[in-house]
Amino acid sequence: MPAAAGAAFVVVPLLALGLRVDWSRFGELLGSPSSLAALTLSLQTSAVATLACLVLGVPMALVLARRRFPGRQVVRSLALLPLVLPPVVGGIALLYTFGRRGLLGQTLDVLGVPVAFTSVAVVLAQTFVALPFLVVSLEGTLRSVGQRYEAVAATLGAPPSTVLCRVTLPLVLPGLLSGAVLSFARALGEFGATITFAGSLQGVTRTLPLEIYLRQVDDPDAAMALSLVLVAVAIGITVATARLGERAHR
Amino acid sequence: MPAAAGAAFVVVPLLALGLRVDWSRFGELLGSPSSLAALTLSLQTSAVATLACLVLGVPMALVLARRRFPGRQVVRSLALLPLVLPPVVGGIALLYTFGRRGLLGQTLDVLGVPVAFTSVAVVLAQTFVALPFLVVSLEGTLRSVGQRYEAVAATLGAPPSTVLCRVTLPLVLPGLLSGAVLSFARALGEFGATITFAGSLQGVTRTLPLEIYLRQVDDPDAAMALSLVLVAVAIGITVATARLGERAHR
Amino acid sequence: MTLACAATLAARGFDIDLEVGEGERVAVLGQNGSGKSTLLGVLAGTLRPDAGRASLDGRVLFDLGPGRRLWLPPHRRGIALLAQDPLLFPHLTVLDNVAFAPRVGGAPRADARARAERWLEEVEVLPLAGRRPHELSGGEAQRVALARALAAEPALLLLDEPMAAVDVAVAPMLRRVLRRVLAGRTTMIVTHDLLDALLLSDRLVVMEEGRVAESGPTEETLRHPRAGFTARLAGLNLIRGTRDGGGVVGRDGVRIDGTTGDAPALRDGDPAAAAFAPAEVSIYLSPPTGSPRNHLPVTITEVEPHGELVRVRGDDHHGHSIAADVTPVSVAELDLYPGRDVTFVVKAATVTIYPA
Amino acid sequence: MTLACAATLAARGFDIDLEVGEGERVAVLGQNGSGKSTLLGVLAGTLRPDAGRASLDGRVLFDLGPGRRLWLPPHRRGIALLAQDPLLFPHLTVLDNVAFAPRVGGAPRADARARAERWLEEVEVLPLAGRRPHELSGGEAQRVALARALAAEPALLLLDEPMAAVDVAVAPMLRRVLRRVLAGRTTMIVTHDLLDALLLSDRLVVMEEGRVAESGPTEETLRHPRAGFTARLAGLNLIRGTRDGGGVVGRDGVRIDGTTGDAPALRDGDPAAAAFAPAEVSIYLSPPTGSPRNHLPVTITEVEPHGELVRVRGDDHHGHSIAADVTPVSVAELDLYPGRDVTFVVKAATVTIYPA
Amino acid sequence: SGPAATRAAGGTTVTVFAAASLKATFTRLGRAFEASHPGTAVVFNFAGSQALAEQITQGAPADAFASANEASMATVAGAGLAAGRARPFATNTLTIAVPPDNPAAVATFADLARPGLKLVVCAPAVPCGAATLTLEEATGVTLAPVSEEQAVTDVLAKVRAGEADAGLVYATDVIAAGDSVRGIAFPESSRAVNRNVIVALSGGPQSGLGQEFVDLVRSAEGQQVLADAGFGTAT
Ligand SMILES: Nc1ncnc2c1ncn2[C@@H]1O[C@H](COP(=O)(O)OP(=O)(O)OP(=O)(O)O)[C@@H](O)[C@H]1O
Ligand SMILES: Nc1ncnc2c1ncn2[C@@H]1O[C@H](COP(=O)(O)OP(=O)(O)OP(=O)(O)O)[C@@H](O)[C@H]1O
Ligand SMILES: [Mg+2]
Ligand SMILES: [Mg+2]
Repeated sequence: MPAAAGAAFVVVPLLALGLRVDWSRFGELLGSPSSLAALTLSLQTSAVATLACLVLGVPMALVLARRRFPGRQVVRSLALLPLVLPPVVGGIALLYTFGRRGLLGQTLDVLGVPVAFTSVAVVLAQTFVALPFLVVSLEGTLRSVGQRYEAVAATLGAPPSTVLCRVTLPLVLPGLLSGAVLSFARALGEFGATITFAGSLQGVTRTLPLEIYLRQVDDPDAAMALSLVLVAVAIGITVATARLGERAHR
Repeated sequence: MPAAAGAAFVVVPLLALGLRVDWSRFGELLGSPSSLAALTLSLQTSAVATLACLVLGVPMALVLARRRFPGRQVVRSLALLPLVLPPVVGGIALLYTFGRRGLLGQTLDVLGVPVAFTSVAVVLAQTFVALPFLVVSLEGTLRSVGQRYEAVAATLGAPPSTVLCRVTLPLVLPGLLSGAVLSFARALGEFGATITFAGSLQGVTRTLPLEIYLRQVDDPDAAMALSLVLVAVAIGITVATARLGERAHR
Repeated sequence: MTLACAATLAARGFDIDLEVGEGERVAVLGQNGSGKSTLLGVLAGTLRPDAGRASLDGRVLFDLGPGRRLWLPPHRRGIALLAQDPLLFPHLTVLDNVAFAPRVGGAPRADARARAERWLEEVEVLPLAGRRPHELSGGEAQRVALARALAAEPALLLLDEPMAAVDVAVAPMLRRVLRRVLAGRTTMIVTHDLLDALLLSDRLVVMEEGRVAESGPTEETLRHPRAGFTARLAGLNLIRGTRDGGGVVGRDGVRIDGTTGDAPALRDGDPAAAAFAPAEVSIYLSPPTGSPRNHLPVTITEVEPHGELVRVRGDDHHGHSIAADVTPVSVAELDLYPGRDVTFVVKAATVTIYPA
Repeated sequence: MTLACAATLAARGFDIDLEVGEGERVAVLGQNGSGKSTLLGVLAGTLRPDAGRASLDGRVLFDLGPGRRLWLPPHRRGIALLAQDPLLFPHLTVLDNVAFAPRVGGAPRADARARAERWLEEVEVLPLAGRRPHELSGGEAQRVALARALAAEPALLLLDEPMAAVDVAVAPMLRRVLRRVLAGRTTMIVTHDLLDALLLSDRLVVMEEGRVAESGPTEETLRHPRAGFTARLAGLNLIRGTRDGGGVVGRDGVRIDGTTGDAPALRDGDPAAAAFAPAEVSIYLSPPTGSPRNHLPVTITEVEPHGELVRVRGDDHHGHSIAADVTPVSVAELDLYPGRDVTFVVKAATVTIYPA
Repeated sequence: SGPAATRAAGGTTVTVFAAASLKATFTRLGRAFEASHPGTAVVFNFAGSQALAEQITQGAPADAFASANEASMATVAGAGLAAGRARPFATNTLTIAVPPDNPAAVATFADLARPGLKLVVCAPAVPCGAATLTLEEATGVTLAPVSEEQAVTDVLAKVRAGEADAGLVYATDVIAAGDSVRGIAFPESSRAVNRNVIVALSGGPQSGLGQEFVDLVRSAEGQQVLADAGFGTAT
């Protein structure tokens, strides 16, 4: 019962949204160059951001789950911070870091790697907000899987790197996949940090959520329709990944 | 190394933020009635929203992790949707549902339960965006803990409800706690859905992120300082919960 | 009967049909992978067969098949299962693990704990009551798991190799405990140990490749095994009667001396049985004078090769057929042939006497 | 020596000091919770002692103490551990589980699989190669885990109760496999079974409450156990010599016939030993004529109570002291006292002959 | 001591939905309104004009609506929720915002078209972007912004951080932002004037008080407060 109530709580608003969409205009809306550009950009940057989350987040989760060191709790909650930070503030923080006058931005600029107002900035913003999702869900799985199999592998002669690739990661694959999906979803929906840090230029930094927001001002119907596209993409990807995960494990 | 890089990626922007804050004005900013009202409201609504997430989300996670039924993948990805939906769109969806002219709003209104533009609306918006966090992280833990202990408890005569309370939930306590923390953090940082669905009325619906947003227009320094308050609250709560979780499990 | 079960589970090549009487204790023997754990899982309700029907004390446990979908959930079956893996609840102390079933059964906290302490005492791990499961050794965990299953006081108790991880010094104690607590309680115990089967069961079920290869009263079956697996292990000589001094006196007057070993104490007149392996039996043409207490005059009925040895069967004129395994050289030297009268000699030290 | 280990672990009351020679096979015996698994864990590197030092083949495994913090990680030790719990990797097939160590060792995929298949064949579970671990029975999983540990071909192999879950019919086969593969390989095997200790080890370590209570050559120790735990189990009669026909001829000419039972095939002239329990020995005042093949004239040296029975020790004039357990009635009837000449009679069927 | 407390005491409450850019001025006017109407509290809902319009059409209990542009007001009026005609009460003109040190040495509107200059503007869909577009057409200067932001605050944030060399925002925003940015007024700005409009809402619980608040905003007192903040007078 409460499970159904929970599901309804999520589904009914989506339904309400669907009911308001002018489906006859749907194709036209989707086909518009600005929508297509936004969708493509969103998919690309989210994919890259997810990859970045994996590269940065898997080691973080491993360290948090497997090592005991003083201040581990503080490090963990720091890793969670982008979750609480209002995205706009997150964007400002990124601006202060990677922006032209930011902590690292000056160095980057000197190196000839301008970040702001490029797609790289979008990826950075998305990675910043999506990283905690990967870290948290993977760390939880690592903890509950435990270290007994890793110990067995070590006594069979496997050095840590081999244990990681052949035992730990395959064992936590479901958690890794669901973490990646969460990150991807969060990156796909990212709005506040992107607009603050990366700006909004069609084809370069204007992702689908930004496009939706803009449209809402002048064409609310279009915004609703595009939201549903976002929803559909997200459903498609999560279902596909879940299938993959189920197949990988038994 | 990559773990450190990941941590740096999160921590450096926060540091950059901290460097820009005018710490001398910090106390005064925090002490202002509007800031205090926003902070109080944020803590209260986030706490209630977390509770709501537990009530709705725990059964959902249990059903998703333990029952096999056709379309389970679709239901699961539906449960994830609030993650991808740009919060503003989520707010609109909620407005279409619980607003006075929404799907359920009319019924609720007749019943004398106005929802929109009350603190209840804030809680609803926060619950909507935070629910997936609880569901996803708890479902993952449930899966990796497996059902063997539940089977043992059943053969010892424990009916399903007892198994749930005495075996399943204690076993997944770490996952439950981290899911609750994630939800609370997400609720605390929630902005887009709240401003759209609940509006921004001081003391009633203007949570800390909304206050930060408004301050940014006329007093950006204050906005930054308030962001750091949010960050501090979030760190405090996650650390406290993590301690609790460690103590509960050995 | 109390328990009747017929079930098939194609994925494991499992197909059995079984009946167990009121208060009967059944030992399940069989090779690795023969389906012993599967049988227990099906009965406990942790494993769902493709089809079949089972009932316990008149209550239907499951009834599955075309058009029938009855399935009593595990907690309503009154069947406790001690699995091969102890699976102690990691979040509870040893004491609370054992108190789990009494608590669930409605006993007040203090009561449940007291009962748990009693059971821990029984399996001699009471000092570990305050530990967490991850702080136990393998054998300790197994004993706690046994106490937990016993504390459930189920209508049917299923034990999957309860002694496997237990050390030799503890085994006799556990056997004694089990014998006491299982008395008159419908039980099914999976074991690889003949002595356990002999001491703890009334009936033997031998499984082979998912099927019941042999089933019958334990002694009978161990004496005259038909299934290949049992034959390889058993062929025991068994004599039933009543306890008398250092031995057992059969109903027909035959007397066998032996030791009680692990078995619980017996008083004179108690029903008892004596078991000894054919390898323990020496053959003499005329009764020798020596330490062996048991001299049985028999007429040889059968001389057959049995592995490296030769199995000689003799009839003791009381209706007992007794087997002796001796070397081929002995058969030749003593010129043993069916019809010849000889004396079977058995040392009392090699005869196990147990309550019947 | 090859392995030297001294370690303490206060949380488990563990404190040992141990040396093992090149190619020596050590059996570790002891009660539940006596620290056997802890010892293996410390050697394998899965458990970190509070202090101590160990070295294998000259390499230091760990050296912990005030100012010393050397710790070789498990994968650099060349020590494989088969734990009490099989812990097969759930994401790999049976074949890939066994191929794990060869793969890690750098063998090409096909090669590693071929080797894995050989080991699966050895433990007779090759048909299960394609299965996932959750599709195995308890005993099957244990055998696969054994194959996996063997496939690692480690410098030191640690086996924690490798036969506990294995059925009686399979045990002899596994024992044979282990005997062959462990030959000349430094090994430590935890067991609750005396026969395993006898067949699979050169040296015995008996643990009691976290300490080494007794340690010495297996036969010697089983014959003259000092630690209480060993004494309760052992006191075996052992005669060493070479294989000859159906028996063993001692260096001094004494001859004992027996059966090889589980042990690997032996050819005449191979070094061998014969073992038999005191309970199997009958005492005659004069040599009887019967099936028993072994007649040993001895002079009684000792008559002492031993539980329900009486242990009578005799000297066979070749320097062997042989024990016989008989009932008190026999002692009285035959009037056994130290100094009396008698004949000890042992059936060949009850004597185990094994390679020495 | 906030409005919520007053409401809890049982007095009347008038609810005003106003564009976020009006937060400072309307908050002051609200206090003045409460002073002249004892027992009445003014509650504000500040958000983007379009979001507010959406909320009102979805039945939000508002008594007055102040929009930063005429388009959002049209949504509300179209739904038949306005009590009377919406009246302009303030105007906004664009100004150039640069970081305090003005690194690109921007001085005129034409400077904004310099190649290499990092300019951020509002997207055409939002009012300040529409005004920018109007200016471009009127002056014939073609701008090549590196970003078309969704809101004035976003433009300001980038200028303040030095990320952008210049941005086009409303004069009021530059004043509100204090020392963190410098405003450079330019004469062409008068070619694109944005009107803020206000109306009382017919569906609100205190529609009458809403009208009184509208009147206050349009009174001399209200106009003075707005002028102090840099708004132009509506005609
Ligand atoms: N999930 C599973 N768990 C256990 N056995 C399985 C499973 N799936 C398939 N099997 C197969 O079913 C058969 C019966 O297994 P079962 O566990 O009942 O054997 P068992 O008699 O208990 O053996 P053991 O003495 O090794 O414990 C075996 O061949 C096993 O490989
Ligand atoms: N984490 C732990 N794992 C195992 N034993 C522990 C642990 N913590 C404490 N102990 C205690 O350490 C002692 C030694 O345990 P160990 O597992 O070495 O015994 P063992 O000789 O292997 O016993 P068994 O025959 O039951 O396997 C026991 O008293 C046990 O209760
Ligand atoms: Mg089994
Ligand atoms: Mg152990």
